[in-house]
Formats: sequence, C-alpha cells, structure tokens
Amino acid sequence: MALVFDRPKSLTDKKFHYCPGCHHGIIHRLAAEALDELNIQQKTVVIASVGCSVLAYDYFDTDAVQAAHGRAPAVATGVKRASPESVVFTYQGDGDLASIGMAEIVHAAARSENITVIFVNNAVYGMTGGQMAPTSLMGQQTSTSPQGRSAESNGYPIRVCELLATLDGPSYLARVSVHDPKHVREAKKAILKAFQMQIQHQGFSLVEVVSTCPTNWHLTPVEALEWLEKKMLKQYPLGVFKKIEGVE
Amino acid sequence: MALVFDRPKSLTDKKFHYCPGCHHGIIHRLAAEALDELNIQQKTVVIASVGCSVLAYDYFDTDAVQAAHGRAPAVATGVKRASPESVVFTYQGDGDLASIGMAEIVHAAARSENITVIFVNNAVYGMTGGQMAPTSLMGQQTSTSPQGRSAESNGYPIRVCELLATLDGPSYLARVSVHDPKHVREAKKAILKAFQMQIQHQGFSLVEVVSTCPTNWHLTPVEALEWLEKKMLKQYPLGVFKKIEGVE
Amino acid sequence: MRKAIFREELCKGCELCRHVCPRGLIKMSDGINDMGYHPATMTEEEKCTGCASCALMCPDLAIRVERS
Amino acid sequence: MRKAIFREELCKGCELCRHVCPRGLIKMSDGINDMGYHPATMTEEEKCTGCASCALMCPDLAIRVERS
Amino acid sequence: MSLVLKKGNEVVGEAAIRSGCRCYFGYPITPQSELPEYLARRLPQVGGVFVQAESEIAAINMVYGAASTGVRVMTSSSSPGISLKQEGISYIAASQLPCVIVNIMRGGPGLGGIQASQSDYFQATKGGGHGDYRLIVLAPSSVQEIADLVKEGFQLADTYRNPVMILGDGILGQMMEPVDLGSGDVGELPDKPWAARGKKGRRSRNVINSLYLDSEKLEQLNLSLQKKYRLIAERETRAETYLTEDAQIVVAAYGMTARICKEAVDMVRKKGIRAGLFRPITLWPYPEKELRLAAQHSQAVLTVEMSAGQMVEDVRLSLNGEVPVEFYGRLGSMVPSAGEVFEEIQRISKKIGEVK
Amino acid sequence: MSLVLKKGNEVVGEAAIRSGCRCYFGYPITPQSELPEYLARRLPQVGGVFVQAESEIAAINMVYGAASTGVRVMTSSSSPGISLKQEGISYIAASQLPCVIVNIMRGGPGLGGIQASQSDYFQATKGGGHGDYRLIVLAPSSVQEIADLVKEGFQLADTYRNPVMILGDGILGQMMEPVDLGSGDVGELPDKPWAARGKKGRRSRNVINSLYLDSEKLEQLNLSLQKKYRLIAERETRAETYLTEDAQIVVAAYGMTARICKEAVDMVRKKGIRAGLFRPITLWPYPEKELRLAAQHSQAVLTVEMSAGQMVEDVRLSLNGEVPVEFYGRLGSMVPSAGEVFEEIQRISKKIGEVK
Amino acid sequence: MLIKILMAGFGGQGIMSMGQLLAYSGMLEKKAVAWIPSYGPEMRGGTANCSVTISTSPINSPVVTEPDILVAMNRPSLDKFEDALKSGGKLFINSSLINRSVKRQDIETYYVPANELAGLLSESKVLNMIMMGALLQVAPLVSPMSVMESLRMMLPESKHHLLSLNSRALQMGAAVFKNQTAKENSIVAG
Amino acid sequence: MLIKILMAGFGGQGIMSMGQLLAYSGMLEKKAVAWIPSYGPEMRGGTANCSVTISTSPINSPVVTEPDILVAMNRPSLDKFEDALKSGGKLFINSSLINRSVKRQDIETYYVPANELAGLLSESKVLNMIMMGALLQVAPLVSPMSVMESLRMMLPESKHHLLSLNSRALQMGAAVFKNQTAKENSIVAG
Ligand SMILES: Cc1ncc(C[n+]2csc(CCOP(=O)(O)OP(=O)(O)O)c2C)c(N)n1
Ligand SMILES: Cc1ncc(C[n+]2csc(CCOP(=O)(O)OP(=O)(O)O)c2C)c(N)n1
Ligand code: SF4
Ligand code: SF4
Ligand code: SF4
Ligand code: SF4
Ligand code: SF4
Ligand code: SF4
Ligand SMILES: [Mg+2]
Ligand SMILES: [Mg+2]
Repeated sequence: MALVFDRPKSLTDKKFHYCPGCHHGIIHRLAAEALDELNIQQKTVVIASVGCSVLAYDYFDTDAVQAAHGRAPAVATGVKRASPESVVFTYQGDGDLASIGMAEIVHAAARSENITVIFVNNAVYGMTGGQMAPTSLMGQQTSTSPQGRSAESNGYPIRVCELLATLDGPSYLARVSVHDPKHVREAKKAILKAFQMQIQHQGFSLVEVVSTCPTNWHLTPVEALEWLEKKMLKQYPLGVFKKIEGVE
Repeated sequence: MALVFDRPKSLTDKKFHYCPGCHHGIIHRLAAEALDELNIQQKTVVIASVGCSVLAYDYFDTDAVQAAHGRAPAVATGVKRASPESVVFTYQGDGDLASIGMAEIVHAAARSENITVIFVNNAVYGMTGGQMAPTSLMGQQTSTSPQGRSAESNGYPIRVCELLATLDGPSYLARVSVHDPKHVREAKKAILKAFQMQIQHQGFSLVEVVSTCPTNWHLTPVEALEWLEKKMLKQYPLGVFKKIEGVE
Repeated sequence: MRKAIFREELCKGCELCRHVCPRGLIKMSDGINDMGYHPATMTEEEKCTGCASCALMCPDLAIRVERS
Repeated sequence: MRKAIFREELCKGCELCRHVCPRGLIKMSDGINDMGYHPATMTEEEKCTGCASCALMCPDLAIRVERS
Repeated sequence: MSLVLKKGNEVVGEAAIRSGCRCYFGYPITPQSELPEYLARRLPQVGGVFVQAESEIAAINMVYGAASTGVRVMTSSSSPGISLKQEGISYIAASQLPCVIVNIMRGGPGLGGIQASQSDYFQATKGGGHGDYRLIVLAPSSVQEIADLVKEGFQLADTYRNPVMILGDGILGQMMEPVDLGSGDVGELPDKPWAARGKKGRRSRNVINSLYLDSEKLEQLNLSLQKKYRLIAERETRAETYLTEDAQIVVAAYGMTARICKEAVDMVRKKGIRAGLFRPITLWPYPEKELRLAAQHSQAVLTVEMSAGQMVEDVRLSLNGEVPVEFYGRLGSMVPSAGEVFEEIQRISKKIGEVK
Repeated sequence: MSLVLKKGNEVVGEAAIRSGCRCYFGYPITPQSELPEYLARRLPQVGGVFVQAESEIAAINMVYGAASTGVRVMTSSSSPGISLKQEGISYIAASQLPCVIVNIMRGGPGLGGIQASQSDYFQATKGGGHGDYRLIVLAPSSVQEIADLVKEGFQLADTYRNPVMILGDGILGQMMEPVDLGSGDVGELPDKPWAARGKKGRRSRNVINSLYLDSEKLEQLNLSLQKKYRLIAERETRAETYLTEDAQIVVAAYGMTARICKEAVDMVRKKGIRAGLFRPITLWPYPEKELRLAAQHSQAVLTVEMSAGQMVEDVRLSLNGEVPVEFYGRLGSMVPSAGEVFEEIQRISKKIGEVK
Repeated sequence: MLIKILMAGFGGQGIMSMGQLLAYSGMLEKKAVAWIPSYGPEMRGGTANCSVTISTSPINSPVVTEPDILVAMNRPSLDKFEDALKSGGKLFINSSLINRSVKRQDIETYYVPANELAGLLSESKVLNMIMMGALLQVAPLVSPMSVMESLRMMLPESKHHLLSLNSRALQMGAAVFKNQTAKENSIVAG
Repeated sequence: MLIKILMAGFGGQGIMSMGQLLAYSGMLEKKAVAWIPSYGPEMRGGTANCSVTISTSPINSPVVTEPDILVAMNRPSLDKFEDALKSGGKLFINSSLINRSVKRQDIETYYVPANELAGLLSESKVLNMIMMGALLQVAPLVSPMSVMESLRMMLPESKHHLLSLNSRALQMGAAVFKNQTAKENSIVAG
C-alpha cells in the first residue's frame, strides 16, 4: 500500500481551527506541498499575518514570525534582507493585505523583495466577524455594509493582481482559485512557480487565491463554492498577470 | 491697460518660500487659477501635506487643513464626508503620496471619494534634503541612494497614475508637466477638468504633475527642465490614464 | 487498487468532498464525531477510483488516498 | 500694446522666463534684490509680444502681462 | 426613564448618535467591532456618515478632517489599533480639534489577546504620541455610565476643543446591562467659528494646523495648551467614593475593576475591616484632590488594576508619600476576582495592625 | 584614543556599525536624516543592509523581521515618526526581540517644529504603545556619550532580549563634537538560538510571536516580562552626579538640558549657593536610588526639561514626598538657557532660606 | 438576592440568547441585571458561554467566577465548569448530550433531556427555552411571563409566530420538575 | 578659557564649514570643542548660521545664546544677532555686504571687506577663509597652522590643490588687522 495523497511533511500535526469548509485549510496544504516538493522546508520562514490564518505559525512545520496586521511584507523584508538564504513567504488575508497593508504590499512589490506572498482573498474580514473588506463585491452584505456594498458609501473592490502588475518589481503574479479539484491543481502549480521565482532570485512573487468564507458569507461550504464561481470570479478573473521573461 | 496675466485671486499675497525655479510655485498658481475660473474659492478647503509644500495653507486664499505626512487623502475624506458641499483638494508630493501615503491614496481612489488630488512628482524628497523617493529614477543619485538607485537595493519607481488606473473608483487620472509654456497650458486644463469632476460629483480625480526639484537634483533650474524632459518623461509618460465616460 | 480513506476524527462535515466526488461515493454519517460534526464516509469503497478529487478539496486533511 | 512687467522684488533669478521667451528678450540684472538674487529684467520692451510664456513659467508670480 | 438592555459597545454608538455625532470612522478589531457594526446600521438612518477606513491610521486622520469642519465625530478601536493612532491623536490635540476616541482595551503587549485589560492607561493618560499634549480620559464602569460619559465626552471635547478618550475594557464593551439612553435631544450644538468648510465670504481664512517652524510660536501654542490643561484639571475631575469616610484602607480602581473591588470592599466590611473604594472617573485629569480627601484618614491605599501597575503611579503622585500605596494587578487579560482583592485587603489590614 | 569631529546623528550610525549592526531600516525626517544618509553610504561598505522603508511603520516592522533572525538591527526617527512606530514597538517588546530604536526628538505635538525638544519622555519611558512593556531608554548628553550608549544599547538589547531606545534631541543629533569611536571590535556576537531563519534540521521550530489567545498564557508572558523588567531595574540604572554631596538644591535634568544645568550649577556655586546636578543616563529604568542618594541632604530638587514636565513625575515618584520637587521647563522647541536655570536656582535658594 | 448564572454549550444551542432573555426578563421585573458573553478564540465551532447576574440591589461585580447556577448544555461545558460552581449551587445538565454523571456531591443537580424534549416539538431551536423552563421551575429567578414578554420584545415582528412554540417549550421544560424534588429528579433523569 | 562664537550669513557663504574648521582646529589643539548648526525653515535661500564653542576645559553647555564673538557675514545676520553679543564681546562684520555701522557701544567691532578681498583672489569661495584669518588675528582661538592642518584633513584628496589658495586667503584676512589696534582699524575700515 502506498499513499498517493497524504498530509505534507511541512505541516505540523496540529488540527486546523478553521470553520468547516474554509479554504484556508486547502491553501495551507498547497503551500506546504510546495515546500515539500522544492525541498525547502528546512530553510523556510513563514510570516503569519493577522486574520483567521494568524495561527499559521502553528500549522507550518517551519520557523515562523507572526506579523502585525498588514505589515507582513515589511516583516518579510526584514527577515529576507537579514537572512537572504532563507525562503520567506507571507500568508495574508484580503483585509490584511489589501486594506491596512496596502502600502506595505505595493512597496515590497515595487522593491522587488525576493519573497513570496500567498494572498487569500475571501472578500470579507473573516476573523473579526464578517466586516466589509476592500475586496468585498458590489452589493455584498457584510456586518459593516448591512445594506450591501454601495459605490456611494464604500467605493469599489480592489483587484490586487492587476494593481501590482503596473509595477516593474514583481516577477510573478497570478490569481487562482480552489473551488474544484481542477482549480486546486492549477493553484498548486502557481504556488510552486511563485516559490521557484524566489529560489531563482527573481524577486517578488504573489499568488492570489480567491477563496470562500462560508461562515461570514452565511452560506454552506458547498453553496459558497457556487457563489465564488458565479460572483467572485467575475470580479476577480483567474490568470497570470505578470511573469518575467526568461524564467521557466 | 488691462492685465492679461496676473496673480490669481485664490492665492494670498504671501511670497513663496520655494527654491528658485521650483515648480511648486507654478503648480500652486495653476490650482489657484482653476479655483478662480470655476468660482469655487469660497467653498474650497485645501489639504496641505507634509513636504516642501507644507505651507500651502499659507498660499491658497481658502480654508485649509494641514495633514500628517501621507494622510492627506484620509483627511480630505473626513472633510468631504462631513462637509459634502465643500470643494476639497489635497496637494501632495511624491514622498507623501506614493511612499508613506500609498494606502491612503489607493483607498481614497478605490472608495471614489469625491475629492481632487494634485500630485507633485519631483522624484525626490525635497523638504528633508533630497532623499530617494519611490518615484526616483533608476540610477538617480540621492542622499539615501548615493550610488544611484539600484534594482537590487531599492527596487523600481512607481507609476502612480497607471497604478490607480486599475481601480474602478477614479473618475479622472492624468499626468502632466510644467516644463514649458505649452505643457503649462495643458496642465492647467487637466487641473480644471479634475476640479470639474468633483463639482459634478463624479468622484476621485487626480492630476500628477511631473516637476523639478533643482536643489536636490543639484542642477540649475534650467538644467532641471532638460533633465525632466529627457529622463523623467520617459519613466512617466504624459497623458490621461482614466476618464469616466459621459463627462465632458 | 486505489482508495480514499476518511479520518473521521479530523472531519468537519463540510461536504466539499461529497460535492466533488465524480462518482458520488461519499455521504455524511448520521453519527457525530468528537467535534460535534457529522463526518464524511465512503459508501462503496470498491467503486472508488482513487482520483483524489475528494482529498484535494478537503480543507482539513481528513482524507488519505492509497494505492496498493 | 502688450507687455510683460517684471516685479524684481519677487524674482528669485531662476532664469526660467529667460529660457522660454521666444524672442530672447529677458536677461538677468547685475544687481541683487533684497533676497540676494539677480532678478530678471526685460531688454527691449517694445519687442515683447505679450505672449506670456515667461509669466506662465515664472514660479514666483514675478511677471505680470498687460495689454493696452 | 426607559431602560433597554444593550451591549456596551452598541451603547457607545447609540449614545454618540444621541450626542449629535453624525460621523464615524473606524476599523474593525475585537473586542469592539460591534460598535462600528452598530453605527454602520444606525448612522445612515439618521443621515450620518459611516466609513470603514482602510486602517486605524486612516480612520484617525479622517476624524481629524471631519473634526476640522466642526462636526461631532468619533472613532474607536482596541489597543493595537489605538497605538497606530498615536501620531494622529497628537495632531488632533495640537490642532485643538474636538472629537471622541474610544479604546476598548484588550490584553497586550503586541498582538496579545482579545480579552479585557487595562494596560493602556499610560498611553491614554500620559500621551502615547509625541509632544506635550493631554487627552481628557473618561473611564466608565457600567453600561449606563458609558452612555453618560459618551455624552459628556462630546460636551467636554467641544468646550475645550480637545480630544476626549473613552477608556473601557473588553468586558464593558461586550456586556449587556439595562441602560437609559435619554432623549437624544442635545439642543443646539455649539457654534464653531474656527471650522474649515470653505471661507464662504469670511475675510479671514480658517486654517487647521499644528506646524510652527518658529520655535517661539511653537512655545506659544504649547503655553496655551498647558493653560487649557490646567483649567481642565481644575474644573473637570470626577470620581466616585464608596465608604471612604471611615476607611482605614482605600482601594483605588477604575472601570470594571472598580466594580470588582466594590464587591471586595463589601466582603471585607463584613469581616469588620474598614475599607472603602475610590473610583476615578476622569483618568486625566486625575482626581488628585478627591483621592487625597478620600484617603485622608486611611493608613494604606491599595491600587488594583488589570495591568502591571500604571494608574498606581498617579495614585502615588497624588498622595506624595503621605499614605503608603500598595498594588495588586492581574496581567495579560486576566481579571482579578473579588476574592483575590478581598485577600489583598485582609493582608494589608493585618500589616497595618502589626505596624501599630 | 583617536578623536574625530562628527555630528551626533552620524555618530549614532558609525557606533552602530562598530557594534556589529549590519541592518538599518528607516525613513527620513528632520532632525535625524543625516543618520539614514550616513548609513546609506556606510552600510554597503561593510556588507550591511540599508533599506529606506516606505514609512516609519514599515521600518519598525522590518526591524521586527530582521531582529527575528537574530541580527543586530536599528531604526531611527524623530517624534511624529516615533509615534507611528508604537504598535511595532509593542510587538517587538512583547516578542522579546533585541534592537535599537533612536528618537532624535523635535518639538511637538502634531507636526510641531523641527528644532530640539524633550517632550517624548513619557512616550519613551511609560510606553507609548499598548500593553505592559518597557523599553530600556538611554539618554546621551554628548556626542561621545552617543557613541558609548549606542554600543551599550546593542549589548543591553541582546542581554535582555529587549528593545532599547536612544533618546536624543535635535541639538545632540545636529551638533559636532570630538568623539573616540573605538576600534569597532565587538568580539563575537552572542548566539541567538531562538532566531527564526529556517529550521535547518532543528527538531523544534523557532516562532517569533506575541499572540496568546488564552488569557492565562498571556498572563504568563507578562509575568515573565515583568520579572525581566525588575531584573533590569535592579541592575542597569545609570546616572551622573555633579557636586551633589553637599548640595542643598539638586537640579535633575537629562540629555542636552543637563549640560545647560551644569553650567547653571557652576554659576550659582560662584554665588555661594550649594547646588548640584543629577543626570539620569537611563531614563528607564529610572535611577531612583541614585536620585534619592543624591538628594538625601538637599532641601529641594529642581527638575529642568525641554517639555511641560514629564521626567518630573519620575523624580517625584523616586523621592515620594521626601524632598520638595520644583519644575522649570521650556516648551515647544525652546531651549532653556543656563541663565534661566541660574535664576530658578536662585529663586528656590531664597525660598528655602525663607522657609528656614 | 444576587444570583450569578453561567450558561455553557456548543455554538448553535442558543446559549447566548438564553442568557440575554433571562437578563431581559430580570430587567422587566425591575431587577438589576448583567449579561456577559465569553468571546474568544473558540468562536469557530467551539463552545459558547455567557454569564448572567440578577439581583434585587445594584450589582457590583458582574463578573462571574463562582456561579450560583451552572447550565451545561454539552459535555465539554460540564467538564470545564463543574468545578467552578459554588458549593450548594445548582447544576442544570442537558442529559441528552451528556452521558456522564456529576462528580461533585455538594451541589444540586438537575438533569434535563433537552434535545429529546425539543424533538417532541420537532424543533431543535427551542432547546434553550426548554432548559430555561426547567431552570425557572427550580430557581424562580424571573417569572415565565416575563420571559415571554421579553421574547416578544427581542424578536422582530416577523418572528412573532414563533412565540407560542417557545411558550410551549418553556412549559415543557418547567414540567420536568413540577412536583419533583431535585433529588428525585436526578434519579429519574440520570 | 571658554569662548562661544556665533557665525551667521547667507547660505553659500561657507559659514557652516568655517565653523567646522574652527572646531576641528580646536580639537587638533586638544581643546574641547562643539559645533552646532542652526537648521531651520530658512534653509531654502535663507540665512545660515552656526555656533562654535572652544574651551581649554570640558564644555558644559555648548548652546550659544550670548556669544563672546559674533561673525556677521551679511546684513540680516547683523540685524538678528547684534543684540545677543555679550557685553565686551567682539563683532566681526563683512563690511562688503553690510553698509550700516554697529549700534552697540559696549563691544569691539572689526570690519572686514571680505568680498572685496576675495575678489582680489578672484575666488568668492574663500570668503570664509578671509574672515577666519581676520578673526584669528584678533582672537587667537587656534593657530592658523591648525586651521590649515584641519582643512587638509577635511578636504578630500582631490581638492588638496585648493589648499594654497585657502592659505593665502587666511593670510590676507589676518593682514587686515596686523599692526593695528582694534579701534584704529574700526576707523580705517568703517
Ligand atoms: C492593528 C490591528 N487592527 C485590527 C485588528 C483586528 N483584525 C484582526 S483580523 C482582521 C481582519 C482579517 O481579515 P482578512 O485579512 O481578510 O483575513 P481573514 O480572516 O478573512 O482570513 C482584523 C481587522 C488587529 N488585530 N490589529
Ligand atoms: C511621519 C513623518 N515622517 C517623516 C516626516 C519628514 N518629512 C517631511 S517632508 C518629507 C518628504 C517630502 O517629500 P515629498 O512628499 O516628495 O515632497 P517634496 O518636498 O518633494 O515636495 C518627509 C519624509 C514627517 N514630517 N512626518
Ligand atoms: S471565518 Fe471564514 S475565513 Fe475564517 S475560518 Fe471561518 S470560514 Fe475561514
Ligand atoms: S527642495 Fe526642491 S521641491 Fe523643495 S522647494 Fe526646493 S526645489 Fe522645490
Ligand atoms: S478518490 Fe475520487 S472516486 Fe474515490 S471517493 Fe475520492 S473523489 Fe470519489
Ligand atoms: S472535505 Fe474533509 S472535512 Fe469536509 S466533509 Fe469531506 S472529509 Fe470532512
Ligand atoms: S511676454 Fe513673451 S515675448 Fe514678452 S517677455 Fe514674456 S515671453 Fe518674451
Ligand atoms: S521666472 Fe520669475 S523668478 Fe525666475 S527669473 Fe524669471 S521672473 Fe525671476
Ligand atoms: Mg479575508
Ligand atoms: Mg518630492
């Protein structure tokens, strides 16, 4: 009997605290698989951010640094500059990365910091109980947009990959999703690619994973998949937004 | 005898403290002329930011609020939301807007705040003595990039208009320059347009003015014009980057 | 032979695996596990192709896939 | 008749006006104003077309343009 | 009087609305997120402005902007978020803008935890930001007092053109108690001729600013701030005392901790120990005179905090060595129980006895 | 000993390099910009890392990241910029990371001015950020002492795994004095087995973290922090005294102000007034014992600051009512002159005489 | 009279609203009341608990460390809080989900098969009202009438059709202990 | 001996480096020295000034409020600082740019036509060295040799060809007051 699918080594045994059906678990696994496959677990430092995934430092079987809300790219910069031989990645939610941390992500990308960012876009603030995120969709009801997000009071959702693609710094920018097995496989490839970029000293790489938050979307996990596919992917089309030449 | 060109009414009598040949003076004048022509001086609030133009509150003959470094768009949001009938514009440098204030400008734009931003990009921190700005050109020597800006340590310059153009919020985004009379005239038109957008409740408008800082470029004012034209405009092409439809 | 093995103690009953199994082999137990969820189980093990679709979607790593 | 009028007390001697005058009418004084700068002045007033290029470029609003 | 049962956080929001506050800028953080959520629903109903800012920094600067126009405005956060607001708070204080800032404290330092704490006392009262400024700091200890102090806070802010901080803790924010919210009729709000909304024909410009490149002018600003602070310190101290008249031991505590201590005082009184409670309601200005009065016949003051000992410095400064000051604190997010305080008072009581 | 003439700001940078600091993250602000500018030139020469961060917030979080890997790292700013760092400082303290943070103070509050001031004392010593934490705060009063204290600062930071703040002012940062920078031979830097650089075969993971959702664990963290702080307070106080042995009046002042006061002390001594100077070098831990000793025979302590009175609270707390404490301060960015302090001492001397 | 009650169970069992309802009822009866939720890291599918204080005089500390009454709706809650209950205190147990008996001897225990009873009404959402009925029957902190009045005020108009169902649940819970002493019941339900 | 000097003028007149040079020279002579620039809002084309303290014993306060010596390189500087000079102090005036005479009677004034003299060397950049020469002739704070030594150390190698020019400027400045008493000179130059 051989295991063809099992827990990656780069995860600890710790049970995830995430809600049933939450995509954070899938994305953790994909990142850990990438560390396994690239054989970099022993030199990786994960930068956990503030959001539902704050306990990422308990889940990845690597060294870890927990960063203040939004500042993971700055913390990663500090770690990577001080210890260039380490593989450094941040794991950030959309509130963390696209709201409070907008300056840090733009500047880490512009500086072409040689780090990898896993960006989990679930269109809501999960951890604090479902407030509006900068990525919440137009019309989306959240606890701070009870009438639905409106242009007048809340403005428009931000597309992070498109925004960062205007910079010269990033080496690789891709948006993926994990709402079905096929997309999970593609997401995995993108995450692998992003780490490879770092290993090859190509500078900043980021994978945005469009994800569900069943709890704060007030949907069952399966309904959430459908909402993601129908609504989220319209606002956040999947694809590669930047890939520097000469690297394969 | 009729004056065909004179000091606009929306400027106070105060002499500018700017260095000889500094473009801040020209840009102040253009903004003031726009207030005159649109007859909005009496309801305008200028948000002065931290940079050489911090004393803008002394120069515009309007009500004024001095904002913390980088936070002018947030301050403007507060003013405009609390007093929607006011015309609100920020006047910000590139250190202010594109470095420390990156999150605030992106979010004011994404929210489509009905404000106008005059963004003076002189590729350097003027006020503090010529440090590198996020907009400094590759190879540019500054007091904090003494060997010239390099990709490895400093990363790449940020193009603000292009970056903001990825958002749905802005109504008008244009990059202009004031390095010769023809461009001064065009810059004036763009600034007028930006204010008109606000008056017509179209939401966020921004005019980026590519400008000189002779002092910190270590050039004479006339040499600075040439450097601007030859070097700056390559990195920062002039043009309109966004204009929402149906408004003329 | 390949098959998916469900570790009920890790399952949160989210049904994502059930949703994606191309052969519809997965159902939710009536019983409750320690965490208070109805865990997923396999109905007809022999029909399982070991395609691992279920495992790929499981957020809680509750599914292993073996090949003999 | 149109002409540009230079207010020497405001001038910082940056020479931008001189640089852009299409007719090359502007030169810098030898004297020094209160701020310590050599202010710009007009050489041949009568040749001035009042095009205002100089005024458009003057950062210190030291130039007025009149028409009679 | 009509009572409703409401969460402390929501009461902050409702009391603000009933104080004429029509602008709120904030960013979610536990344990105060019910407050922005409440206002996201309520403010649009009264024609007000609710903006979820991109960060706490943006929020405080939006407050600065809105306050510049003369409206009543509020923001709220919890410990780490309040740290981020320090530059903005210093600007608001320097520019003499009225506003209300709410800190529903949680355990620190760092990311800490999300349970209640009182470890931001220094930050609130001594100035976590740069420069010589002061916030008026109000510390409610019940949901009713939240309602009252939010209203008072807006008044004080306008009266003195000074930012006011409501310093609560996670328990206060989360708990429900019956509360009388009052009519919401605040009458006419004070005129603010200094507000920057556009000149509208005024001859002089209204400029909101804190930059004074000339040191002498900056000293002038500071002197006038200090003068104002002295005035506030004279006029606006508030404190509650309980059984201090004959107290040998005075327990000093604020907010939720004070209520726990009150229970402990009742417990020791039953044992014949003459203890009393001093509860400052204004943490700045600190009710020094009131404390000296309360402790005048006492032989010891026990300060109890959910912190490593912060207010205890103000207690010591107030008493200036005249009465020995002891401290009992629980750290992180632990809440002292009445039983623990009871033990402490007993211990001190014995000590005093021995000394005699 | 070889002397060079150097600006205080530059000496901070050079002393850091000679202390083994190879990482600097900062953001320009007057009056300390010469420091990042100096390091932008110097660090690459020694294979170090200089990054101009996008903001003070990014800078302090880069410091947090770099310190997590165990390297010696520094950031610097001036007042408003330091306010922005408060959340990050609280994280660093909570995670027990060693680093050096430099504040070259300028006048506040708000944007204030760019001239020297001492009005961030509270922020530095009591904690401008949230939660119960402490910085070790060192206050040099000469360019030579800058060099010495920067080196000592890096040592203390590593010894106690605690952030150290160098608290200077705009004059100190800008002035040039002869300075002996030492060899720069720091020997081997301490091993940091807790550093997060990748597991590299280690069984256990190194995690830099300050989140403790369980209140009991958060209390444990805090208890161990407090234990460390007590240890530091016992061991690491530093102060200079001048003519205090027979002093009737002790002047307490730190940094640049202390030097002005020293001149004033000399002036009044010439008039026969027995005055002395107490200059704390560590502002936290405050040299309480040293002050009590210095003031034991005195009849008054005069605290002088470039502020509205901040350190004076620590002076009062140290003396606990045993000696009357007076205060003289200049505000904004005004610098008290020796003559002014001379007058103050004379005034107090008369008062004391009268009292007798 | 000052009574402190701790209520604990799974998220979804209506613990929080049960506590609020009790506090609200107390308020209607002009008593002093306080309700404190436990909010925490366990919010995701973990335990939910809250405390209620009801008093005829003003409440000093609303913090509940040693409750007079503990309501344990599931096994983990019992495990966690059993020891905290005051000696002589009352413990209400949802015996449908808790299959162990109580360790302590110095307390009064009341077993309520709440899930089963809710099953009888074919409505699992009234679990909490059944428990409330049982609680108030044994410890008459507030009158059931006040509870129904409170519920009417707390529910939006659109949900008022649920009032009668809840009323029945309340009665059903109360019925468990009608005409029974505590000890008897504990034998019956145990 | 403790001497406090204030130097003030326009930006570009080399005030800052004149002060630094003086401090450096003092250091070479094993004296205690301190140099403090005035940095300020006026940096854009405004006045530039700095203070230098030189002492044979350690310096307490390096802050200069009442200088013993004032060097005024332009009119605004004289206007601003004349009153601050200590009674009995020495005032050095760049008489090329300052056309008013001094108000105070309780000080010694020395007029130096620095711009004119620099003109003789056809090099306006040595203005400051001329002033320095004059200053040291009257007030021998440090030796001219130390100044030249300092200059050598402060200038990068590539600029060492300028040393002799500076040396001549120093001498030229000194010459103004050679064989003259202060009073005489003030009449001559005034
Ligand atoms: C400075 C600061 N502000 C706010 C918070 C509160 N907070 C914690 S998580 C979070 C939002 C997380 O949302 P997101 O990044 O989208 O992650 P998710 O939980 O959705 O995965 C916020 C606002 C905090 N801890 N620190
Ligand atoms: C919080 C904070 N950080 C830093 C500064 C110092 N500072 C003042 S202006 C400035 C840069 C200004 O550059 P820019 O915005 O490009 O304007 P410019 O002077 O070039 O017009 C900086 C860093 C400050 N005042 N406040
Ligand atoms: S709240 Fe949302 S993002 Fe957070 S764990 Fe639950 S489902 Fe996942
Ligand atoms: S420093 Fe540069 S930007 Fe500032 S006033 Fe001078 S020329 Fe203008
Ligand atoms: S491995 Fe494939 S076939 Fe087997 S249970 Fe899973 S999804 Fe179904
Ligand atoms: S996907 Fe995993 S957790 Fe979800 S039901 Fe299936 S086995 Fe259980
Ligand atoms: S108005 Fe035209 S022609 Fe006349 S001086 Fe100016 S630029 Fe020359
Ligand atoms: S452009 Fe204006 S300031 Fe410049 S030289 Fe001409 S007149 Fe003078
Ligand atoms: Mg999210
Ligand atoms: Mg600039």
